[in-house]
Amino acid sequence: MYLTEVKSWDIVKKQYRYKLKSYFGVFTSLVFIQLLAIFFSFNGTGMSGGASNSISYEVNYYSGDIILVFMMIWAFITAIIITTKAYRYDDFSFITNRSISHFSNILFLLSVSIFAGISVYLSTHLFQVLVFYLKDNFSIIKDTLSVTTWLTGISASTLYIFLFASAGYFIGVLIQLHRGFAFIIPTFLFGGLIMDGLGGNPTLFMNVSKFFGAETSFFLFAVKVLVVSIVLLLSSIGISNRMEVRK
Amino acid sequence: MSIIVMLIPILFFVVITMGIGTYMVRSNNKRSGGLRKIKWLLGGYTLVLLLATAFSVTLLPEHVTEGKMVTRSEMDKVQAAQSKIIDRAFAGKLENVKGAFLEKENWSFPFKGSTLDINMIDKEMYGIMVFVEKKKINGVVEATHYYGKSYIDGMDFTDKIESPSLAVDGKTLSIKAPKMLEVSFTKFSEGFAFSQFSGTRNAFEDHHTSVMGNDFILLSVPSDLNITGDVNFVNE
Amino acid sequence: MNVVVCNNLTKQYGRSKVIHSMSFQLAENKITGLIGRNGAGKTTLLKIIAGYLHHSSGDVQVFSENPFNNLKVSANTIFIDNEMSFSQGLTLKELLETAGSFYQNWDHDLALRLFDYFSLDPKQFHGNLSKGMQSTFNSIIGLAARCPLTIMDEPTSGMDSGTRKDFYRALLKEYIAHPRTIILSSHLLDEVEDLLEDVLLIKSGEKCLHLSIDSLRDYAIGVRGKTEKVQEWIDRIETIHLQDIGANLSYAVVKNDRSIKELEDARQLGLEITSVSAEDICSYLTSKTKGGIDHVFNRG
Amino acid sequence: MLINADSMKPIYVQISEWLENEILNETIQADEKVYSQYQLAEMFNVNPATAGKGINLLADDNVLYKKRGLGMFVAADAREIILRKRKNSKLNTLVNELAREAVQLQVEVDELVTMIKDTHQKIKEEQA
Repeated sequence: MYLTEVKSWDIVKKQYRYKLKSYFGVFTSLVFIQLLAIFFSFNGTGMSGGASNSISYEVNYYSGDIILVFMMIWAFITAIIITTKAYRYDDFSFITNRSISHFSNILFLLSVSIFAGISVYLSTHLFQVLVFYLKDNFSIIKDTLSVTTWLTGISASTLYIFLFASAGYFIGVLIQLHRGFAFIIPTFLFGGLIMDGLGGNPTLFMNVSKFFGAETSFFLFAVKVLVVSIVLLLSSIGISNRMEVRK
Repeated sequence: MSIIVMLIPILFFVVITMGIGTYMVRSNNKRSGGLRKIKWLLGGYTLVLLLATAFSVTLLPEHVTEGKMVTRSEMDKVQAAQSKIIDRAFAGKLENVKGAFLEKENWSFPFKGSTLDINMIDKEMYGIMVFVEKKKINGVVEATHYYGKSYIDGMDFTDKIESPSLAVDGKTLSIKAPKMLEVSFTKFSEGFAFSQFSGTRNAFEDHHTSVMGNDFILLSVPSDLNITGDVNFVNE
Repeated sequence: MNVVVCNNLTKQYGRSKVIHSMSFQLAENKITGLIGRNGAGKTTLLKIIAGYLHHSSGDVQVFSENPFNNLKVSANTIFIDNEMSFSQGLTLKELLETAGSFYQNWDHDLALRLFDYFSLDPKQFHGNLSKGMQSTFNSIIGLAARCPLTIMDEPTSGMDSGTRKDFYRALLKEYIAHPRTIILSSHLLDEVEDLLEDVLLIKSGEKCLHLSIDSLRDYAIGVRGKTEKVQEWIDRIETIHLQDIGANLSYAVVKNDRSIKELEDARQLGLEITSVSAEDICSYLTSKTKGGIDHVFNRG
Repeated sequence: MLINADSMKPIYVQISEWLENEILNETIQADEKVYSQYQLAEMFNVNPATAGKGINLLADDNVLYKKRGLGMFVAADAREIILRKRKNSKLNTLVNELAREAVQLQVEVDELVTMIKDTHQKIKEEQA
């Protein structure tokens, strides 16, 4: 029987298609978590009010922040889940090698991040419509979005989500390398955050979030996110080279 | 206390992450109902989202006041200008009113008497500054209600504000509070990913600022008229 | 051409060696049975060949390449075992289609006909199947993929005897129609014996024998008779197996390389000479002690 | 043959004997093509190599001959060869057994030959 020659890129595409189909279940949790986020968003991000001689006012502020944050957490956990054995071994029932497996995983995460990024924008609008019908005050103020703001906004949402997915992937691979990381990482992370908080000014937490959140140039922001994500993903690939392919 | 306050968002984040994580791992273990069911779910959801977005983009604007937003520094400038004018008015000099204040309403009452008493109805609830300017006019009292530019969260509300009602009965000018303007509205922002690069606001700054404009009534009266009541004389 | 070549192949976890300095070659288009007891290292060896596990030392080549994490090897090899994991989100039918999209030689028609024959439900999920049904499904994929190297690790575990027979028959017919290199591991030689061309017998991670099935059947002879006569005859001969089979009766198994004279001697001693089935040879060769299980009970 | 007849014959021997029987009862004629090793493998459910070995056994005895690219064919004198071979191997075994038994029972050669002659005569008469 003659041997088949395969092109890596061809197999990447096949694995990617297989993953889109077989990991399709992650979209169930996406829908559920988005709806949950919309529900939480009804609390509003703030309220202000005041009065003078002839005027009294009350403003309720709503934003899509919670939806985006929830999607970031969702992507983080999705990435961890797809590094687990149950998912990892699925690839190896068919043609693959480890780089292809990682690469198709990354493509998958990128795709769901893009979908999640767009759906954050869309579900913010669903939320607005719901607020419009469920709250009495009909005066609504919205920022007018220019096309550029709109595009950068959706791209930035996608990048934020992908950043978290990359972090989740990295942590997931660490946990696969050694179960102990499942306890070390949360302890380290949350312990660090709390110690930070106890110190009075949460420098670490603030610095990390400012590194991304306070960047006002979209180009620099995109560069920052992509560089950090690529470092995380390459590290994941490097770490996994220490493991057996399948046990 | 402050430590606990600091920890709350972190704890909230931890709890939410753990909650979402548990749910996702659980739902992951359950056999999903196959590709078809999820496709329907996702397709349906996406359709709802698209409809909602189309609706909010095309239909909501009828109900939406698209604010011409004023930046914080502009508001600060407006407020400073108003205060300056009022301060100087108390010192007896009212000038350069236009610009910072709008002329909301004018009244003109024929008046023959020698003494005019200014009476504020519901003094406890409503107090408005009254400035009096003596002019070379006869048999008439003119009143103007000025209102300073008012912004709630960057939106100009000056036009919506009503003037008090003025009436002369005998030798009394009574000022009655206008109907209270109650503003209650909802403000949406798309989220930090959208505002981060638009240059207007910063996610790390509190952006809720309002300017409640000062208002006053300027009475122009014949120079020989004697005014009683809680008033301030300007431009003597 | 050799499809699989191993030289001093060793695999160890920590200090324990699971595969110990194994050397052998598997020629193209042969069905080789990998036979050994549970824990002999069959699965580990197969996973190294399939490219799933690192080897610790020595050399292994599949299609003249190191198989570990190798795309070319992966594309031309299919590894079927009962731990095979498939997406829980896809139905069996969707899984078959996916498999078809990967393997160039895939015969979808064959897959569907086997699927029907073994009455699998296309809408079912892999995780919901019984163990036997899972094995059946995995084996269908293994057959239909028509990979130049097809590795099946205990493919029939959990199948009922009818299905086993059907599967082996299907395997043979597929092999005749589309010859390929097949490695079939089993702890029961009996069941697969007729299918095999070669046998690779391993014991505690070491190669024990690698020969054709016909040579294996001629590999040893058994002698039966009075204990002292048997003892006398085997005095200077290395025995593979020695067993008491009743009052003053013994059974010995030795390599089938005795001279005619020695065999005549045995006859003179009143010993009965028998052939030994391949299954029994494997079982004797891989047993820990020469006396077999009886040894445990003979404390006298 | 020193190995007991009651033990199982290897499959390739069984296959070659089956083919011999087919030739003896003329199911397969002289100069006719015999089954290929693959057909035999399917029929007996064995590895083609094993089936091939059975065919080679007959080729070695000149029962079959090879036509290049066409396969194996039955030799013209296949039946004779088979008969001769069977006679040899079977009788040899039996004679061996017989002689051994005779030695054990202290039967002399002449006595044994007489016994054989008588029995042979008897069977011939019965068949006639």
